[in-house]
Amino acid sequence: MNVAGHFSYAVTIFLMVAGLFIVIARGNLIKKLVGLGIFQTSVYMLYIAPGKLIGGTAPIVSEAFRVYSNPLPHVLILTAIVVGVATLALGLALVVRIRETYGGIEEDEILAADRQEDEASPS
Amino acid sequence: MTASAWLIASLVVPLVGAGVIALCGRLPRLRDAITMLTAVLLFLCVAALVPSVLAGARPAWHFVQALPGLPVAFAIEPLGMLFALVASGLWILNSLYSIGYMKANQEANQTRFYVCFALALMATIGIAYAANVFTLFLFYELLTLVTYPLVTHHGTEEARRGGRWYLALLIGTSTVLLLPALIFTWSAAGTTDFVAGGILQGKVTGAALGGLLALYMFGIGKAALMPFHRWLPAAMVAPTPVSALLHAVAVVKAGVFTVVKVIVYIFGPGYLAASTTVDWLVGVAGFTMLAASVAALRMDNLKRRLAYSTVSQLSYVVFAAALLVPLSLVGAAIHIAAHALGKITLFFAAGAIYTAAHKTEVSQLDGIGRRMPWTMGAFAIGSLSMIGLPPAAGFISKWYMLSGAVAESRWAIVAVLAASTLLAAGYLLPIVYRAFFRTAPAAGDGHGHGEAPLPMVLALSATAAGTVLLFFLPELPLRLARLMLEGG
Amino acid sequence: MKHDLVLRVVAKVFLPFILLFALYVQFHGDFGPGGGFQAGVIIAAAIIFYALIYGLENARRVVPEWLVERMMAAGVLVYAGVGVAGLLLGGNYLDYFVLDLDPVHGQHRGIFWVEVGVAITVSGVMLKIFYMFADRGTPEQ
Amino acid sequence: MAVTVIVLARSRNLFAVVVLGSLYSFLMATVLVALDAVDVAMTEASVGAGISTVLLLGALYLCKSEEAKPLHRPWLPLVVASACGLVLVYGTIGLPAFSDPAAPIHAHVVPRYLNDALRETGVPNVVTAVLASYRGYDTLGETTVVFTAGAGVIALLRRRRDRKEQKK
Amino acid sequence: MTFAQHLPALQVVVPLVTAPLTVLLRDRRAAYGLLLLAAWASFAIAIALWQQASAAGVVSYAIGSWAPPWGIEYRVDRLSAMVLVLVSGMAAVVLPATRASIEAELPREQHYLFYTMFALCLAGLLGITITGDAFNIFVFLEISSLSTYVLIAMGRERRALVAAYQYLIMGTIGATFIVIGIGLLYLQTGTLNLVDMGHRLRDIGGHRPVLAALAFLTVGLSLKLALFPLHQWLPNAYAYAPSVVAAFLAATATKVAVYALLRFYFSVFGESAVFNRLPMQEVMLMLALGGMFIASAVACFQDNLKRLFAYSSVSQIGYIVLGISFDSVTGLTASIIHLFNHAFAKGAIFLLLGGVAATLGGVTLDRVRGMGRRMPLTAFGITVGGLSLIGIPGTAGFVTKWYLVLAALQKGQWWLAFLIVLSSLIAVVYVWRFVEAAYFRAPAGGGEVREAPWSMLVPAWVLIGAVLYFGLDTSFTVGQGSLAAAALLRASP
Repeated sequence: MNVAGHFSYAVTIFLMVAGLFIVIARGNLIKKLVGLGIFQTSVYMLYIAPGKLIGGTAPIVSEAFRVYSNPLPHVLILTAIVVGVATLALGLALVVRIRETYGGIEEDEILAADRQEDEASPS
Repeated sequence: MTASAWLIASLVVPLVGAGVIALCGRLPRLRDAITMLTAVLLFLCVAALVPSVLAGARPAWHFVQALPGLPVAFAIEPLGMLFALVASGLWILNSLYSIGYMKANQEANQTRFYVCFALALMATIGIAYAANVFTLFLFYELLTLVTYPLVTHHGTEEARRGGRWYLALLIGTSTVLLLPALIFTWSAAGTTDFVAGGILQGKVTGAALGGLLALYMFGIGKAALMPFHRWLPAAMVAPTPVSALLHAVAVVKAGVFTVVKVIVYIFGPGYLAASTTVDWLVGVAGFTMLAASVAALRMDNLKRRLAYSTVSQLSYVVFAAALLVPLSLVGAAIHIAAHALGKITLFFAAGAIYTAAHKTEVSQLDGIGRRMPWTMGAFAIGSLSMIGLPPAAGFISKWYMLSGAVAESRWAIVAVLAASTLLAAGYLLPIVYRAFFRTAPAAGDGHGHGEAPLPMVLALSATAAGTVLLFFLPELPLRLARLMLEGG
Repeated sequence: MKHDLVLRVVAKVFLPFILLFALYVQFHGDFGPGGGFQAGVIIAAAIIFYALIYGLENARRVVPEWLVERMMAAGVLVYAGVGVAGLLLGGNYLDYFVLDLDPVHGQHRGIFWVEVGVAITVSGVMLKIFYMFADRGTPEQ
Repeated sequence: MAVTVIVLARSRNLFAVVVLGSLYSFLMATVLVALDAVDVAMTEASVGAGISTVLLLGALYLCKSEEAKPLHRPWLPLVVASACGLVLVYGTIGLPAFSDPAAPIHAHVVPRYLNDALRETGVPNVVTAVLASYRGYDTLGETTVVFTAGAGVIALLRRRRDRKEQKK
Repeated sequence: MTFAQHLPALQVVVPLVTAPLTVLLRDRRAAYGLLLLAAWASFAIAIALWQQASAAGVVSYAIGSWAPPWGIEYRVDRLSAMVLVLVSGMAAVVLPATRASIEAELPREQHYLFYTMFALCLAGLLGITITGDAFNIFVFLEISSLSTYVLIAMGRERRALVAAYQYLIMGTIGATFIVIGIGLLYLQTGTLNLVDMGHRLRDIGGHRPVLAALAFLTVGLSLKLALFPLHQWLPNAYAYAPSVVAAFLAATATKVAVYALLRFYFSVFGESAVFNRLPMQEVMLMLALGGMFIASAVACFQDNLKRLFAYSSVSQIGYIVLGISFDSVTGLTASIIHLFNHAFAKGAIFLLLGGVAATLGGVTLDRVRGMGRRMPLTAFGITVGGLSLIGIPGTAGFVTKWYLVLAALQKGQWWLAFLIVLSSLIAVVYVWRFVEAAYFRAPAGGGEVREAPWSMLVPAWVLIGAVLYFGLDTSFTVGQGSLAAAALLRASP
């Protein structure tokens, strides 16, 4: 197998790893969400890149062109993007509420706060 | 009414009774009356079935198809008839007794008590009538669950601990050992019906058969084979009527009853004897008999001593059944009835002593026989039955066991029986002796007390009388037992 | 920056064009890139832009909350409605062929309305979210 | 793009993170254009670089914009993430190479879209055709997702009038 | 075209359309009524579909009249029909209880939004179950997930927010994994239609990308169905969500994820690919056992009953996965039956716990002391549900246990059979912690305590009734379940 032919996959994988890493490793709730976004974006590449045909054009049919890139992934990814932003919005809303009730957006702080609550009032 | 109608009735009556009892919790007198009524009705329903069973009929009822090929169904065979008869009959006396007991001791949660009792009886009848191991298992677990509240009745820490032991051992054994055995039986034989001569011929062989037998024998924790006997002493935290009926009659008898049923109708004595060795079972049973008796000797608490005596007496049944010869099997069947009568008498007496004199330890009983002649008289008769001396029912069953062993000329077994007899005498007679021939401590805390309340005395006298009666006319149980062997 | 004259003027000039562009994206989506979703986003962006410059209150006056919330729901209903229409006209769900005597026109019509639905919902939701966050920002009293 | 991500992962100032995020989206959009995915690119630009950024900034405006130093060591996450990466590497090795016309995705299903979409739907932009018609149901779902998010945000962020009264 | 033919579409569209309508109405009573109507309607539809499916085997519906694989296909076979009945049925039963508890737990102006979210969640779950298109699964998965996050976040305590956030993160990761898996499959088959995919995969055989896709889908779905050790989100989510939400989710959400797993395994990859090319069987077996034992053990140490039963859910999911790992008709039957049995028991338990929380102000063990006397119906209901979790004969749980052990014995794995029954003993421990507290301890606080409101008791007892009924008469669950299992195995390449 040729390396060049799989360059797009390499990019995908790198983005994915990075995104996932940010999500898991970072304690900051907002940053987690950004990482999540990147993680999801990595999927776009996975879908779109293979759809490209060198010499092809955007899949808008006209007499001028013969070869088109694959439109189906585009459709799917449009949906995926929308889902992504929807998730982001919800997540941020949650973060805001958490920030209001806990006064912080660091995972550790929050867990600590909960633990204190437990110790303060057993059960 | 047809036979099967009576069958259904004897399952429904206690259920309905429980419901009604629950409803009139506010009116104690009515509630107690209904308990008695239910008990009597149940006994009538069961008794009504006897003639047809003696005539060789096998009333049956197919309730529901639980799993494909596994119906919840009932079919009465002689042994079950005997067991149901004993349990339901004794329930009447026991209700009489417990009414007196619960009143005299101002127990709490009496409604829950009577409801669970009725349900327990229903479960017992279900076990007695079960047409296949699956149904039997269903009611077996039900029995455990409904008796748990009775064991934990007082709700004290001690009671809860006792309850935990009770559950842990009974649910534990039945789930971990009995259930796999049941499922294996089903997957091997394609059925779990009780069939005369067994259903496993050729289906299960060799080591598998031995293993299966072990699963069953130890899985039936209610039979209290060592090492799974701890629940029985633990259950003694319950009020005495509970100990009396459940741990002398219903629950433990359900255990040994199941043992006998499984050996006779699932394995089939012939096949078992032919294909694998059951000596280990005889050994375990014999060991339990002796060890429990020794333990009983060392118990000062009266109820605990009786509990250990129960453990050892139960092993008589397993022991006899494991001999796999007709005579001993008859002995096993009879012993279910005999021990039931005797042991319930003993527990009634213990409860009466507790109620009247608030004494629980053997060492406190000096001279109590003079104050409570009826009670202790009954106690003496019960003891005779336990030991196996005439004129008490215990003699008959032991006679059959012995003659079975002799016929097989297995002297070791004769020896074991003899030894356990001596031990039984050892842990029971001293009590009688103390009661009658020792003088009460001068400054006895409980002086001035007389007999226990009338209902209790009536009940225990009745059971004592029954013990003697069974000795003089053991026809009915004998016929039933023989019918069982002729291939019910 | 509310009082920056330049910005205000620029905004005044620009807003119509942005909205126009949005409409273009919306309806030219059949022939070029674009469609309901992008259009919806652009519309929302325009309003947000307006809100940033003229302040939330004015924006609210132009596009009141209740309208926004209605839009969110309306869009989905329009979309789903097209599908139901397909049912009623004897096709399968979301069957556009039956929307017109000539199936191709039917398709065209169906797609058109569907895109409208998307645009409405998207712009509505985006605006609503923006309003919500902005709300939280202003201290309570 | 990779650089952006790395910097993003390292940086601790959330404002920078957000800006980088939108920059990243723009890069992504250009790449998408290069891959002929104009519609996607347009959306990514407007959403990733536009809306998301606005939202994030809005959220930042409400929260504090500095990230504390993570307490736990990030090795475990790194391992987990790389493990997934490796599985994907393993998986993608067997996949058809970039722009291979014989790949199944070009051979199956799609040809009908490309050849007949215009005739069947009268819409030259195949993406739109597939989006709104062939797979119109997905888009309905997508719209519903957006709607869900909107309603959800309302449910989460609407001011609780009655609660405030209770406080007073 | 008759009305009956459009049922597949209506199944999802009815609740889907309900959601925006509730927002338009903005009135909580109207919204509630509407939702109730929709739920019962979709329940009726599901039953009708089930009859169609069991008559015809498979009901296929081309949305937009675009024949699959070009368009999106709705596909109802025995299994999906059963799950549809389960999900819509649970919604129909749980909803009557929501009114009371929601008005107790939520600020007034949120009510109608709660119903909106509920409708969306229902629509999403139904959509996942009914669709025959891989990507469509993802879309509806997201609908249900997003609405679920919101529903959980609506819980009273502030921890609900954190729980929801954690679930959002893990859920989204899971969803993205699923998308990657689907993408890999798509890149090799060029189609998104599940059946088509299955056929083409058979030609390809199991080379690396297929296995990678398998791995990603498994992990993603395992996150969704809270398979040990990917279950961390579940306990908090169930514990802090509004009670009815917990009841509904516990009964449906994870079940639908299991369904999706079954669908991918047996209809797309084919069990040969799943169980022969990878040590899937061993892996799933180990994870299942881990869940059964560790989660149950953890449950034994919980003082908050909601958390306790949430952990028990994790272990019960272990049973389901265990059944799958047997890869035999009996095992699958056990899993499918348990989808139902566990749904009934857990749904009832969480509903009743909701009642407890409402009347006693908390669901910790020392709060429920002595409730057996003060709220007999509630306490007894929870007890029966618990017995079913243990698998006491006469309850539905026993049937599952029976089939699991049977499956183990058929494979000749005695040790496994014993492990199964042993794990059920752990269940005894944590259930009995409740029983002892409820019946054999003196009430902690004085004061007159009434039963839970009828609107919660009745639905819960309907479920308890189901638990008992299906414990004795299993002709529906076992009958249909074994048929569905056989169909799955037959269909799978």
